[in-house]
Amino acid sequence: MTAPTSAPPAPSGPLLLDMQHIQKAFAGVTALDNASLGVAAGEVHALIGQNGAGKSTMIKVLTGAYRRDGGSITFAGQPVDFASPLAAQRGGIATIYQEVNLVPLRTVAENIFLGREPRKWGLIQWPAMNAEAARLLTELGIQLDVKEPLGSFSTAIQQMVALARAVSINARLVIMDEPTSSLNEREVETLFGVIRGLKARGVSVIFVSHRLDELYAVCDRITVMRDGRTVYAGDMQGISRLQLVEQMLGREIKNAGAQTGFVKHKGSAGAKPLLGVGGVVRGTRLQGASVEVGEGEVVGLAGLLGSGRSELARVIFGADQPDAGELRFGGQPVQFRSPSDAIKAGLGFCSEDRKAEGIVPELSVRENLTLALLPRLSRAGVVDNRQQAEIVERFVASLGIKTSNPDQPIRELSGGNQQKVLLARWLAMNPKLLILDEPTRGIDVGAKAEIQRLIGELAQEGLGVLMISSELEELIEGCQHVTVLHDGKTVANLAGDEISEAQLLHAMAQGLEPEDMPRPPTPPQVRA
Amino acid sequence: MSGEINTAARPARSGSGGQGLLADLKQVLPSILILLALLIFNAFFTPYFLSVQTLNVNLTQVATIIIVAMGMTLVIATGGVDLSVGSLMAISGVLAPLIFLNPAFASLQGLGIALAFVVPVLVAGAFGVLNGLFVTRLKLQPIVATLVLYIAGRGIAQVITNGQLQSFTTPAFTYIGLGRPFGVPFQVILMLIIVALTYWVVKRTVFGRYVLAVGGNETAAGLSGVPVSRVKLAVYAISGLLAGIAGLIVIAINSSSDANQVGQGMELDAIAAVAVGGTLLSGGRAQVLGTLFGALIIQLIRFTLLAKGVPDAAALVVKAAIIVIAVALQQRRRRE
Amino acid sequence: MLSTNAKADRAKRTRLLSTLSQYGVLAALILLIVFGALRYTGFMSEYNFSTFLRYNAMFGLISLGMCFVIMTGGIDLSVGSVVAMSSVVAALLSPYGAFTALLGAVLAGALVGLLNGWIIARLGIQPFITTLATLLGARGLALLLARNQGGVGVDTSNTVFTWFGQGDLLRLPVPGVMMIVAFVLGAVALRATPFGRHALAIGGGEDASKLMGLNVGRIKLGVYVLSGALAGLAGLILASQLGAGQPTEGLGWELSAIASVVVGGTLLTGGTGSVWSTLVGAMLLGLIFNILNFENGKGIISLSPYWQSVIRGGFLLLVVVLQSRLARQKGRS
Amino acid sequence: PKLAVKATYRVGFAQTESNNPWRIAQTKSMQDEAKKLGYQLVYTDAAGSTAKQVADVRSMIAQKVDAIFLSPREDKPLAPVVAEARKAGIPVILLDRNIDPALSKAGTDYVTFVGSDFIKEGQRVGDWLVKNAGGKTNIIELEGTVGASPANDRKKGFDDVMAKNPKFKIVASQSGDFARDTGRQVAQTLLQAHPEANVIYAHNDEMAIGAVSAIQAAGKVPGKDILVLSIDGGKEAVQMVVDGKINYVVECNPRFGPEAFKTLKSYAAGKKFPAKIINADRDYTPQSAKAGLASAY
Ligand SMILES: Nc1ncnc2c1ncn2[C@@H]1O[C@H](COP(=O)(O)OP(=O)(O)OP(=O)(O)O)[C@@H](O)[C@H]1O
Ligand SMILES: Nc1ncnc2c1ncn2[C@@H]1O[C@H](COP(=O)(O)OP(=O)(O)OP(=O)(O)O)[C@@H](O)[C@H]1O
Ligand SMILES: [Mg+2]
Ligand SMILES: [Mg+2]
Repeated sequence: MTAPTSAPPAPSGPLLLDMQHIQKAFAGVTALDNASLGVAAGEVHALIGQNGAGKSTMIKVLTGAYRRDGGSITFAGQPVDFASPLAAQRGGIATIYQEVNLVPLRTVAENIFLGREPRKWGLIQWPAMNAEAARLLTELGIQLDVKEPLGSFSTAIQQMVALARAVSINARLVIMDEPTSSLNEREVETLFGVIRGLKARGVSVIFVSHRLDELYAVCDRITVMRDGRTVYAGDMQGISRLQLVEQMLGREIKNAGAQTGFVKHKGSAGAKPLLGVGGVVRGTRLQGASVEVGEGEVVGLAGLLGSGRSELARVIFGADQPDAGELRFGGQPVQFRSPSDAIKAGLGFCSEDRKAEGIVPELSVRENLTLALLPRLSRAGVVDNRQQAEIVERFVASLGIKTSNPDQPIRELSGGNQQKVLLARWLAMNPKLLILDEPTRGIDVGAKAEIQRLIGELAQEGLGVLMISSELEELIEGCQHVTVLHDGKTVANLAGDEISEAQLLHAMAQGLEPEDMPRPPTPPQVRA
Repeated sequence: MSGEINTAARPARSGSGGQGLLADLKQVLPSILILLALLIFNAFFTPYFLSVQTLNVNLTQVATIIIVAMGMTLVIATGGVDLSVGSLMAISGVLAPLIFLNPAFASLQGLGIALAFVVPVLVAGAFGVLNGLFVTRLKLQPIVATLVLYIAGRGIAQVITNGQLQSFTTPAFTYIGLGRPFGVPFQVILMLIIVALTYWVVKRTVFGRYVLAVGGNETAAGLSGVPVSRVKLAVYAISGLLAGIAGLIVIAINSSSDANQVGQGMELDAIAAVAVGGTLLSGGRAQVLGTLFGALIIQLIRFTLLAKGVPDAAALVVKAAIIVIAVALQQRRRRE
Repeated sequence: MLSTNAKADRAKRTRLLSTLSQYGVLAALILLIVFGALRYTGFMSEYNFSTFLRYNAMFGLISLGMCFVIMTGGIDLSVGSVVAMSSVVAALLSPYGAFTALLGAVLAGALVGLLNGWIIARLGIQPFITTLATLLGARGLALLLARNQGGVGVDTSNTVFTWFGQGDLLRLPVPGVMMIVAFVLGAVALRATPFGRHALAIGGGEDASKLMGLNVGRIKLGVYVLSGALAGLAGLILASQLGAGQPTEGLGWELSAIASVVVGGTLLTGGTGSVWSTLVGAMLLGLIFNILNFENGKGIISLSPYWQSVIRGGFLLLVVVLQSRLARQKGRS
Repeated sequence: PKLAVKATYRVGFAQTESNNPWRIAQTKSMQDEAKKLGYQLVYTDAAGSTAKQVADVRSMIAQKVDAIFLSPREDKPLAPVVAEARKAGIPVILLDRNIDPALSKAGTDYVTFVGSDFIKEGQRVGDWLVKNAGGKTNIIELEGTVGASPANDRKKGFDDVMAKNPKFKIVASQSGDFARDTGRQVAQTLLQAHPEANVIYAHNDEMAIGAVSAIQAAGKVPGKDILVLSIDGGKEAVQMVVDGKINYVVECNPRFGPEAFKTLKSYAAGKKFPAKIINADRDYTPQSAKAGLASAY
């Protein structure tokens, strides 16, 4: 520990929000353990921490989305205990939750004003509402038909709509949980403009982000969380990037690139080609995406949210059918009609959305782990319990899955352990190629490193891995090659030393080829 | 390490084929307790309750509900529901007599009887497949998809006989309704076998696992190579087959087949049994034993109210209350 | 953003399809009417028109309530029994004044709705089971109130009361007028009141709605109360029209109502819903009976009631399949 | 309203429901008679819904049929439409169930009522039992569909007689829904709960037949250990009387065709009618059953 984990120094102004000794546990994991957060009036407060550190939970506890198990919350002088997000909103707290929490089927305008529609004699004033919505969005530099269903717009747009909603509630505190994850740099600038505007009006802002540059750009003070505890709080300028990262990770950074668990091996020069994807087109989401994976290689797939990575993964896995483009696997051209085809051929696919596309919540760890393997685990349609038990035992042991026993319903496990079970589901198949979509999203620090190490080891044993990730460290340290998508199109193929944060960011943002790429405005200091 | 299946690991823990029978019983504890409560109440307050005859009466009456409810449990486990079971019972019920009373088989009775057992059940099963196709191919929501045959199915049965009631006395056939091997009513034995089979399928077979996976998270199941459509098709088919069997039993007990009456309101009884048994209609779980107890509870309530001479109107209200209470208890327990 | 424009286009197509799917049902209805007009004498008579409305107004009303319930992703199986129950209440109250009866019937229905909503929102029991139970319970109450009589006579001297079901207003049958008014109000409520919008929002995403500060429980309560109240109104019409409370009436009406809503293009998964196409759906299904009666009248073929249910089932399938086709294209885009 | 004398008529028949043998027999008899006379029968089925029956009758009025045979599901609800028919100049003849005389008058609103007297039927069963009980006095009553008027009347008629004979005791009375299967199940349960019962009175044949199999299932002898009494007199039931499984059946003949159309014709001829034409219903005792079997419906 370089920086002190002591109590925070007195903030500039009087505290608007003061959360102390917050406790929160979910079925499997303790999400918050004696966490604290203090925000002064009119300041922009950074809240950072690795995935799973407890940031979102802290926020949801504050707004009453979760009941806290212990601790006290003081807001604007009074002790508060918001029973629901509605109460918090009435109390003067506007929130943009991390998973864009809007209703896709309703129009943009409705989503901005849901719950506080302008009315006359109890009737909604549509013209006024639409006009106001349009105005709010124009201020954010967005022109669109606010009468369209929100679901028909990109995630980026959706995030801006959420922002518009938050600022239009004139609150004393605006919370933004990772609002920039899917924004390009221009949109980020707009966002900063908004934040400064709020600050000027004396409104406080809590700003959650994984992009350090952004924090230094707008934040006054910062709180760092790790494993559900508050480990640092102080002035933004009072701490260097390096110290910040060390606080987040809870360990000193000896050499560059020790932030992930990857043990990077120089990709065997002439890796036998395993998967070849060329010019895949599907709807408007994929406009000519290509990627190559060789045996024993870890190939990264980078891009902003909505850039088409998952879409591409689904096409490769046969979950979606492409309109055009060719697919080669193990030399032969192939076209998987369904996931089971792909599975038979030796592919595995860990989807990005663990809840919606990965786990079967009601089923036990055992049943989830062997779901794909089942056909091989059975004679005449009857499950072979002995073999099943052995395999489950082996993977629970080798992946260090923390579960009371294999009969425990998977929904009771922590995110990280759920993810491990899903990995095991595919490893048990002994596949040739594994497609991992955001394999470490929402997983706490320890588990994350383990999984990353695991991926490296598997590759060394000859498994081909196609890894979609939004975390640059992961791509930089884990991959021999990185393919960058932009608006469904492959815009860059980086290898070896080309794989740097700067180049990635730019390829992702503008989709420029590495050659004619200008130096980034703020070169990343993390690895100085 | 990679996941080739070498069985070098430590010896498997004994009987780790999912929870054992006891664990499953614990899962549906509330319904068991309610059942016990009813039994005790009757034992004290209903004269002549404690007798083999009472047992026979109740089991024979509930047998068909349980048989149908087994299929319903599977359908609901996939997140669907089957409103057409009553109508399918009627269809199979009217077909059987048409077959074994058919002069064509006058000479070879045996064949006629045999076909009368097989064909109607298969036809009902085929209609079940039709339901499945509505759901998987036409992408209709289960309630609507099965509503179609709920309406049309009974109509078909009535059209076949033009609504006429068919009476018969064919011991070889009525055996499934009236036979008593070792003094136990045949349909009760059949019912127990079907329950055991369903339980086994859910616990031990790949298909059973697939049913739960599809109901628990269809997308995830599909991405793990589960043949989602075929699984759905299968459960509706099974539901149809079981309804067919139940239909035969009903007409056998009455030695007559009445397209207008066979299976009336069966869908509600079956669904209620499943719900009271602790299976959520949202799918992903299948409390086979719970359904068994659920049906017994509903039957015992009916028996008690009749025996105590409670007017039918009041009986309905009581039944409603108990369903809500039972389900509420089940869910409270589940939340903990 | 290129992709944004493309998505916007898709959104336009979506709206086109949704309007199309509404007009699809309307077209079917119009076709059926034209068919009847050309084929049967007396079909287009004012008398048949009002007959049709008097009977189907009741189905229209419960379908309207069902539409709101289904928008939130729920379902209400109890409406049939509630109609019966409140018809008895209305009959029993008719001696104490027409409006007492009206109030009583609607209130009785609303109370059952309240119970439904409470069990669903507070006890968290699924709508299907909850309303399946109240389907039994309300029927029981209806019979208890009626002391097991098949019909509870109304006070025939109370002419206002009989007017509710049998009278005319501007040459329109009163039940029909009630239905139209209810649907206009329903359309406004859905289009322009927070209640309607929030009901849709909940169906489109319950958790998101919660996080956005909607009081989900209260809104659910609201839709079930609405459904119950409308069923109560239908009960009043029933009692008034038949001059007797009908404890045994309304068997399976809930399924007709659900069918009407689905035929109207509303998905049982919630989040969408159109009041007007629900009305069209209800009228369409009702017209089938009317047409079948006239067809029998032609004396060319005499359809047994058995054939009629086969036909109705097939017809339902047909319409719903067409609807789901359109819906699915909507989903794809 | 007048009815012109014509060679052929287009007459409506508004049936209540078609889900039990009695109704089906009634419908068939009407259709057969119409065919015989060469009339066109416009036949609607209310599927057990009074509201629909009202709409059905109205649609007949809209179609301007010459006359309407109506078997009203209930005694009050149909009164308004009967009045409407009269306004439209269409004579109505009521079959098997009557309309509340307070609401509409025979001879003016409708021509007449042809049918049986449900209360009387119940009484006849009661009277027979009082005479032939042979010491069997503990009665289980299987009621028809809850709320249905035949059920209520047949109960009233029977119970009144029993009330006058204190030595008889109705130990249980529950609905069997006029259906064989339900009747059987209810009988089974009640026999179990009341072993002392030795008489079963069912409101129709279907439930009686169900009761017989229930008695057998309980290991007793129907007709001997337990008397079985019923109403309707369908072939199957009468056969059972012959076989001694059922002891007494009061006929309630669904063959309305001939009588109904005869009434129609003579009405056209200008004949006047009493308010009620009560069918001459027979009854079947162990003695008379064999003789009547052939002519039972
Ligand atoms: N609803 C839930 N049920 C069970 N566990 C949960 C739930 N929500 C969060 N957790 C767990 O609590 C811990 C903290 O989660 P949280 O979302 O607050 O982390 P975070 O800091 O927001 O991560 P990220 O940066 O990915 O948003 C994680 O281990 C997560 O798995
Ligand atoms: N128009 C849209 N409609 C619905 N969802 C959208 C849309 N645009 C983007 N999304 C969401 O963002 C994702 C964009 O596609 P895809 O996931 O393939 O890109 P991605 O780069 O993988 O983004 P992510 O980082 O979310 O995986 C979709 O999975 C979807 O969840
Ligand atoms: Mg978070
Ligand atoms: Mg993705």
